[in-house]
Amino acid sequence: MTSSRSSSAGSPHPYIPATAADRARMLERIGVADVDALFADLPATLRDPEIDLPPALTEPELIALLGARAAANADPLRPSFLGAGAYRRSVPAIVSHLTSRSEFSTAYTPYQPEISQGTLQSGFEFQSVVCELTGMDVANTGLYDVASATAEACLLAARVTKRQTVALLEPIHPGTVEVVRTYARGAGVRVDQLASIDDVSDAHACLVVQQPDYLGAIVDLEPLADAAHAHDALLVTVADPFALGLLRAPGDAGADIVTGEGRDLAGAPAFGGPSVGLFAARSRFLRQMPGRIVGRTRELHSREEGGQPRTGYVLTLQAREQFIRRERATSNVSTAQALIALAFTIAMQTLGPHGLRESAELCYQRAHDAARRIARMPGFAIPERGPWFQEFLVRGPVSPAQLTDQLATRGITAGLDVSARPEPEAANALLFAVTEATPDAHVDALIEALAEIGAEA
Amino acid sequence: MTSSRSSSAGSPHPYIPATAADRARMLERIGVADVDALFADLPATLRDPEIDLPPALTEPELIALLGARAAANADPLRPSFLGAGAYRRSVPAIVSHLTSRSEFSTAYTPYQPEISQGTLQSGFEFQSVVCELTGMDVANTGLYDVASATAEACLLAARVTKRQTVALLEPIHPGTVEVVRTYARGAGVRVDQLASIDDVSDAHACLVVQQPDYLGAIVDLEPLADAAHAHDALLVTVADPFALGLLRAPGDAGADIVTGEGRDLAGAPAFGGPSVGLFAARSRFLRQMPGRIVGRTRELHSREEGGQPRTGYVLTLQAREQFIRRERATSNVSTAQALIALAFTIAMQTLGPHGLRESAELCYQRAHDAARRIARMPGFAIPERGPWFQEFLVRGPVSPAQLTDQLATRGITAGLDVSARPEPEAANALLFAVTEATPDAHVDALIEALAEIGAEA
Amino acid sequence: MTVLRPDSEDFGARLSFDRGEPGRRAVDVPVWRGEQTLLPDAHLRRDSLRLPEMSQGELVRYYTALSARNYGIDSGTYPLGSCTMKYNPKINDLIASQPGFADAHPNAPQAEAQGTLRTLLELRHGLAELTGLPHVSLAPAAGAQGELAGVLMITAALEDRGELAPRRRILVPDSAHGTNPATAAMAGFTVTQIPTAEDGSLDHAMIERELDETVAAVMVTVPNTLGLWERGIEEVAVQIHDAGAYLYADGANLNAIMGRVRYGDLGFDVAHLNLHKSFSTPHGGGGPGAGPVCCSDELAPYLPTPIVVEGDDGLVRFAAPERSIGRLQQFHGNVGVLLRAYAYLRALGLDGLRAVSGQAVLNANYLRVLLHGHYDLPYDRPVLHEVVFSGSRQRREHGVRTYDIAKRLIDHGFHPPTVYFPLIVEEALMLEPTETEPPEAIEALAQALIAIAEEAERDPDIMHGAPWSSPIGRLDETNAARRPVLRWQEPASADV
Amino acid sequence: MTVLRPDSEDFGARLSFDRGEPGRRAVDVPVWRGEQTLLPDAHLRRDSLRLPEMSQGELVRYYTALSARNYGIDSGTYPLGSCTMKYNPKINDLIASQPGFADAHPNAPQAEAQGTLRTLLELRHGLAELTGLPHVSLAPAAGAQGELAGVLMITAALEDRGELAPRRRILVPDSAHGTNPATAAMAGFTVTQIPTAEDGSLDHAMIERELDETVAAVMVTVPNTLGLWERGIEEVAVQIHDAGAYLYADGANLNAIMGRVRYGDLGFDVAHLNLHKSFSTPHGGGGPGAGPVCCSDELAPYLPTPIVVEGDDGLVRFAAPERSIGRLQQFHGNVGVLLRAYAYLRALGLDGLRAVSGQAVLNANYLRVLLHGHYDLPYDRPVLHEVVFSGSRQRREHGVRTYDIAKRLIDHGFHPPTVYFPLIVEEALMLEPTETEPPEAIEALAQALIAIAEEAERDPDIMHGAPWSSPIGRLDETNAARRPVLRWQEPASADV
Ligand SMILES: Cc1ncc(COP(=O)(O)O)c(C=O)c1O
Ligand SMILES: Cc1ncc(COP(=O)(O)O)c(C=O)c1O
Repeated sequence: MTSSRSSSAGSPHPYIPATAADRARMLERIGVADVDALFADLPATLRDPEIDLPPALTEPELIALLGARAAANADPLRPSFLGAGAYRRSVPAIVSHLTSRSEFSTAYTPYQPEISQGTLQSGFEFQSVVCELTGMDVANTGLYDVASATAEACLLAARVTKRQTVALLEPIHPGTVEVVRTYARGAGVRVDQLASIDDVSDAHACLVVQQPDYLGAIVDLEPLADAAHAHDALLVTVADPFALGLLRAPGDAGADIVTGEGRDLAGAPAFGGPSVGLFAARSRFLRQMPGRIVGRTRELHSREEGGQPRTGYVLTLQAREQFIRRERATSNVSTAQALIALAFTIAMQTLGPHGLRESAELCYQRAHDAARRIARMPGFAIPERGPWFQEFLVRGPVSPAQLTDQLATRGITAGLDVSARPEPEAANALLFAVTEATPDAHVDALIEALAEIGAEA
Repeated sequence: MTSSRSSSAGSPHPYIPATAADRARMLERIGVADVDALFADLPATLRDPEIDLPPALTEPELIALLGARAAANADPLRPSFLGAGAYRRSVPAIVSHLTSRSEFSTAYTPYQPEISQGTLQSGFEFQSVVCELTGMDVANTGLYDVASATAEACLLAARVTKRQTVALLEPIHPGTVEVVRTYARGAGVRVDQLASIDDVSDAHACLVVQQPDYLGAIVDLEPLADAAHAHDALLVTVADPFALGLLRAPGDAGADIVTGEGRDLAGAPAFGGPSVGLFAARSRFLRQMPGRIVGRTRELHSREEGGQPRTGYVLTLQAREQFIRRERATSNVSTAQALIALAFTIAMQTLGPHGLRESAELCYQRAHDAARRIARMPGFAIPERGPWFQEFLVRGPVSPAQLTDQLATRGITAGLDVSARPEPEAANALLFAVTEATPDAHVDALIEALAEIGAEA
Repeated sequence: MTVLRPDSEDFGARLSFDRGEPGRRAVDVPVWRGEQTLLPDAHLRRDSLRLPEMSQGELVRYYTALSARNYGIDSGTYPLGSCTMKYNPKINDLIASQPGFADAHPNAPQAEAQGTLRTLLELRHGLAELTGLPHVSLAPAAGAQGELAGVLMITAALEDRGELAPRRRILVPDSAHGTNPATAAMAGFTVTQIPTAEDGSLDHAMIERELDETVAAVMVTVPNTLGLWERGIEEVAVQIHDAGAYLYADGANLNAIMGRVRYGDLGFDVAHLNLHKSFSTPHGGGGPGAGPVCCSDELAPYLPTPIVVEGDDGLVRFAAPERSIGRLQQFHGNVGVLLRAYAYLRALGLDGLRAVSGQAVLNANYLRVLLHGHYDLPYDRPVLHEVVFSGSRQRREHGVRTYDIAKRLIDHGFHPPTVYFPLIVEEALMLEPTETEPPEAIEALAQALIAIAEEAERDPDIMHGAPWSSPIGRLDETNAARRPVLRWQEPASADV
Repeated sequence: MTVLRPDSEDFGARLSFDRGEPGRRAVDVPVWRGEQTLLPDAHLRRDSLRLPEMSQGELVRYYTALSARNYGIDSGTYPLGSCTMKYNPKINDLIASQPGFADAHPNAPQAEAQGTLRTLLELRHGLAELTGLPHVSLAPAAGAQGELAGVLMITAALEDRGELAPRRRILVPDSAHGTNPATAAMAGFTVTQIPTAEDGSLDHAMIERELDETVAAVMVTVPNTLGLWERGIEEVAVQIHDAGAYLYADGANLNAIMGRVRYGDLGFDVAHLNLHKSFSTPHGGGGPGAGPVCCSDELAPYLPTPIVVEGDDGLVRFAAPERSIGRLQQFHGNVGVLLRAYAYLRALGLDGLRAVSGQAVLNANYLRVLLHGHYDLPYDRPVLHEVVFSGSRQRREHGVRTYDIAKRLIDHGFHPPTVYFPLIVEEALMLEPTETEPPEAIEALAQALIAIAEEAERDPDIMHGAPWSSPIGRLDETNAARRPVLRWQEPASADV
């Protein structure tokens, strides 16, 4: 029974300050009769077309509409065992408090370092954290997501090795594969999906391997690095940065480039995005890297007489970038995911070295305990694929589709159906994720539901 | 299956930085063996008693526990028609964004004005807004809540009139009555609850009247002011500041002191608190007012040579206050509700003069529309009490208790049961509130439910 | 960030009211399209309301800029003695702002508020355990209201004993916070001031002398406002009880003794706590706080309404004590603050709370030894949560007042300590670092204060003009009080 | 607030890594008490991780202080040309952070994500209406990724037409943003630069000359980066299509023309938008953004995956276009940003969006006339969303570069404009006020720039050393690139 107010003599909208009186004054100064006159260059016949948009909403109406929309999604408290690239994490409360400070959130890319030290210094912190986690020498301030970061890594590998084929070792996230294919297509690069490491060849610019792999297993990177290097190919590792709190650093195991996804620890899965793609490499690839890089420097002159110039941070090595190098740039990326990178940095630093390890350890233990409990249940099996971190395959007494449905009826979201995959262990299986943030009560509910389903089957 | 970590060699807790090594260094400098030694003055026999507290929780555990507690309250999206002192309001989104800035939220009372201009200047804004709304000359920066503010108003009236009885005109919020009684008891002040204005007498220091009254009716203040003044008593008006967007300013109608509650527009009902009590008065009572007052002033000297001293704000007229005047202070209040006052100020200023009026108008129209729809239903009646703002009495075909229960079964929270009150219109009635923030869908659901109940009765 | 214009814009001269333009709006309001109801003109506002008219972006900028002119705990060390300015965990704010808690209506049927009520019940139990006083009302909105509750409970008990008429006096130490005597007076008592002895504890002889049948109660702050343990208080308690009076604990300084000693065990009858201090809920620039009052069995029937109790049915509800002094607020107290305090209690546990008091005391003593010799220390003994120095040497020798020292500390990057309190210490500088300051910060603070002591010798002028680096210079407080300008006025008349 | 110490602490020299102490923690982690599973040592991290060890309060202070060293839109006017820095409504952030949206899992069954999916569908419809291009993929994470999508779609279409082999060139104006040529190159094309004519529009003769069967596409920014309407673009479109090539619109400057003219109607085949610009989602210091790509029927089969479609069953789902160029991200794009953009679209409606473009253009022209005569204006005609001045007079006559002017503007309280872009304007100063700046702010900005032009005459030195009032002085960018220090190192080796 309400509708938005129609515009009055004042401002046309709360987001637009100028009132009719303001506009009149400005138009007079400019010397035109009305605002429309300023659009005189536009082709007259095409101007002001009919456009069908729903009517404007006031703030309370907007809250009501989008509150109802949010409520039309699954209840966020519902037990869910989905993973496969996005994981429920315990994100420290201070993260959103700090990133929501408008000095961070409403700033542009830091083109003016003197008033952008917040973004720049925290970008440097991000690079440092990523280097530490991955065991790499250098990192950029982040790319769109793990998949596009991996695609950029493949293009980098192709540039430096001057080879036009890249190899992806299965099982790897299918989204990553698709994105690499998209980027590769433009660059004229071929993509091989390898089922076995034996298929790496001298044609390959790089071997891309996911850690843990798409079906959850922890990969022994060192032999893979050796295999790639034996063919003068680079090893690109797509690593879960959270798991790296526990797992061997890819750099330590011989990786040349490491990418990863920082979204989940930065905040929420957000239906997949915004994300932040980590990108770190050996220093010899520095000048081929995509994305923004922050460097440490000093003031040109101290403001105090006789004082020491102070330390500051700037975007650096910009000669790689599109706005200077244009068609010879290392990538076209401009706006990336700075705020998510900031959140990731603060989350990692809040956990700290011990907390991160303990948290990854808790994730590992909780997931293994859940798997063990399922494996003990009649009718259920956990196909073996070696050591794993937080995800495991589950085969039940009914088909994966049925198991999914029957869990859904009980208010539980099952793991992802991966039964169509080629790996024999995936046959007939769902991929369940349990993390440090999965409540015990959810695991208990799952076990109970599976018991019922098992009994009925 | 988890428990909090036990403290290690590092910090005892994330909130306490000093590590064991830090402590050792500090103890050495102080020259004592251990921390316990610093407590040597405490009576030995009473030290370190057994204390039974639940074990510490880590942040994720705390979130889980208190998330479950929040979920054990009523669903906040459930239709509810409760009012009677607390109302659902459309609070602009920028309010919480701004008040959560830690410079505001983590500051103390602004004893050092040079680094507290944020709190002080916004306190001055608050005083200005309260004066505008109430039509008063001066206001303080807020008291605990409307009831204690009204109690302070009564004490002030008693002091300045040197009379030891105050009169409260019914219907007035019973919570307000009780608080006035609590404060009056200490001050040796008698409290008369008047059913009629005719009972005001020369014994009364003040007449307290609520606008709109407890059962929702708009009060014509002018005759009440005249009646009070005829007996040399003050008129204290307890006004809903939101309704004052539409209603005549109490000051304009002759009130001497105005109190009010700012909580609902500042944020959320929060189960009744934190609140903020508004307190405004004629300027002749200034030096008798309780609470903090901010004044405008200038720098003692300009920092720039030849420059003008700049404008700043300070706590002023402190000679009224407990920390200077001690037992002769106008009140004992120290910490009040500054952050809620800030939120109230921003909310009022976001609405602005037109928005506030429109919002109050919407509240009025929406409530009256709902009442009309109910009145039209067979079996239901809206007892008449003259013009009203957002609350109305409903009598149904079943008892108030039954009506409440039957609505509850249908997922609707009824208005407050006021059937035990002495006013004849309240007999057998519930007090329903509908505001600008009550969704149309909730009103529709109510009408449908009442129709069902009516049909069954 | 706010970059100040080189011409040093007079930011404070332009309030929100002076900004924007008529016709601007920061939000739109839906328009009612249903049937219209007329409101009689007589009831309508007659003046046109003067409120700012700004676009949303302008308003956000204005308050963002205002915030940048404020110093909070997150801005740096805030050693404001008596105020226990500790880090405010952000998780507590998140918890209290969950819609299930925040949107709960105070008149909701209690069965629909069990999440909040159970939490309050457990907070009540926790505070009872910590104070050794088994009965608690969470109603008081702040310390001062807790005091009022406590004193009124004593009033009511005396009344029931038929002894209110003669017992018209309350004894209050001269070191007490101003709220103590103000509260006693508000409750209708006269105040007798008890001097502080040489060692910083109460003058016991004086108490003994004053204790007679005209005394209703003795209000004592433990630990006291000098940061010292009130020696022998447990013996004084016995005397007080023997004299038929009650012993009240101002528990605002609980931070020093949490988990180590309890008011109940010491013989106190009633105590209030300051949750916005000891329990880390943010102070908000002057509230909201919460000042629960805890008491003995004897005083329990008088507690303010409501108290939280668990029924046999397992439901938690509000109740009114039998002979309650009544309500202190229209509803149930500052529940949002209480939820934060509960989260704090649960985050710490007993070991954590003992670590809090241990570290708070260690930090205060560290500051004491670091500053020893640089400023006078009138009560030179180990302290608890805070330490009170005196700037009298600086005043005497260099004409530099404590006021100047405080202002100069701003230039060194710190919030100043509490000054001129307690009143019994000349040129008092009252420093409370709390447990959340790292040792480095305490050392930096001490260094700054030492540097200032040197500046006072060398360059008193820099002290008198301080602060130099704050958003605004030293303000004229005298003129503010003499010619009060207390609200915005149309520009013509706004000049001060 | 951050108060700087008088000794001007070198804040940047101490990263979080250099703060705190070993053993401090900002959160605790629950300990697993169930059955333990061993993880083989071979897989375990061998080095000990070097991350900061700080208490929670220290970490909060550090990042709060860092934020105070940043300038955002809420800090003041931010006339960064080409970037459309408008006020970011806070309601949009609140909406996107509701748990129902924020906690949605990207692999959730689509029936359980209808709230998000329907919102995306309606955003898709809105963008199609606004661009006149009926097909939309919301997948691109930013403008540059939108461009890549668009160019790859052209690639795919040409391939299907069997014309990819010959068509290896893309024509790009010399005024284009760097992402345009970079994108063309990433997609495997060579770039032919088209000069700008006297009037600031494309050199049409040159396009005509270049248009042959080796041309795949022409990428044009509309309005262009000079803030000017691309005159006759609708006729050029016909020529381009006649030549068998596609016309791509860089829609980053949509803000100037929202609701007034549409890319589809002008003859564009494909366009990307920058929602973090025109649709007010905050820029976050460099993202996240969103760069949806919109196209004609002809190119629709090639849109990147996923697109959002409504099924006959009324359910909204993700789909892959028939001959999609594939995915751009692992999941579905920057959904959180898209939700904010949708809230903006709905808050404005068509009238509101037309008011946006009207006011944005009015503001830019106002700035143009206010500054006219004070700085050179190479293309002196009415502008749309932004105006590009040149500091060449100042450079020539006073040796003051645009770089200096920008830095000096910081001292006057403003974020500097974009400088040295577009490349075709010498000493370019590109100013875009956007519609959310009040006229007073535009006037103040003009006054500051006029004052600076005078300073350039009078006192060039003050310009060369600027900024003087920022948290840090002018930085050595050359040395940063020459001897890159790109990560924290143990203190011994951290010196630069
Ligand atoms: C010792 C002492 N008692 C009482 C109070 C009063 O507490 P509140 O400010 O919460 O009313 C304070 C603080 O102001 C205090 O420090
Ligand atoms: C005209 C123009 N095109 C393209 C882009 C690239 O957009 P994004 O930064 O979102 O990748 C920008 C902004 O940087 C721009 O201004």
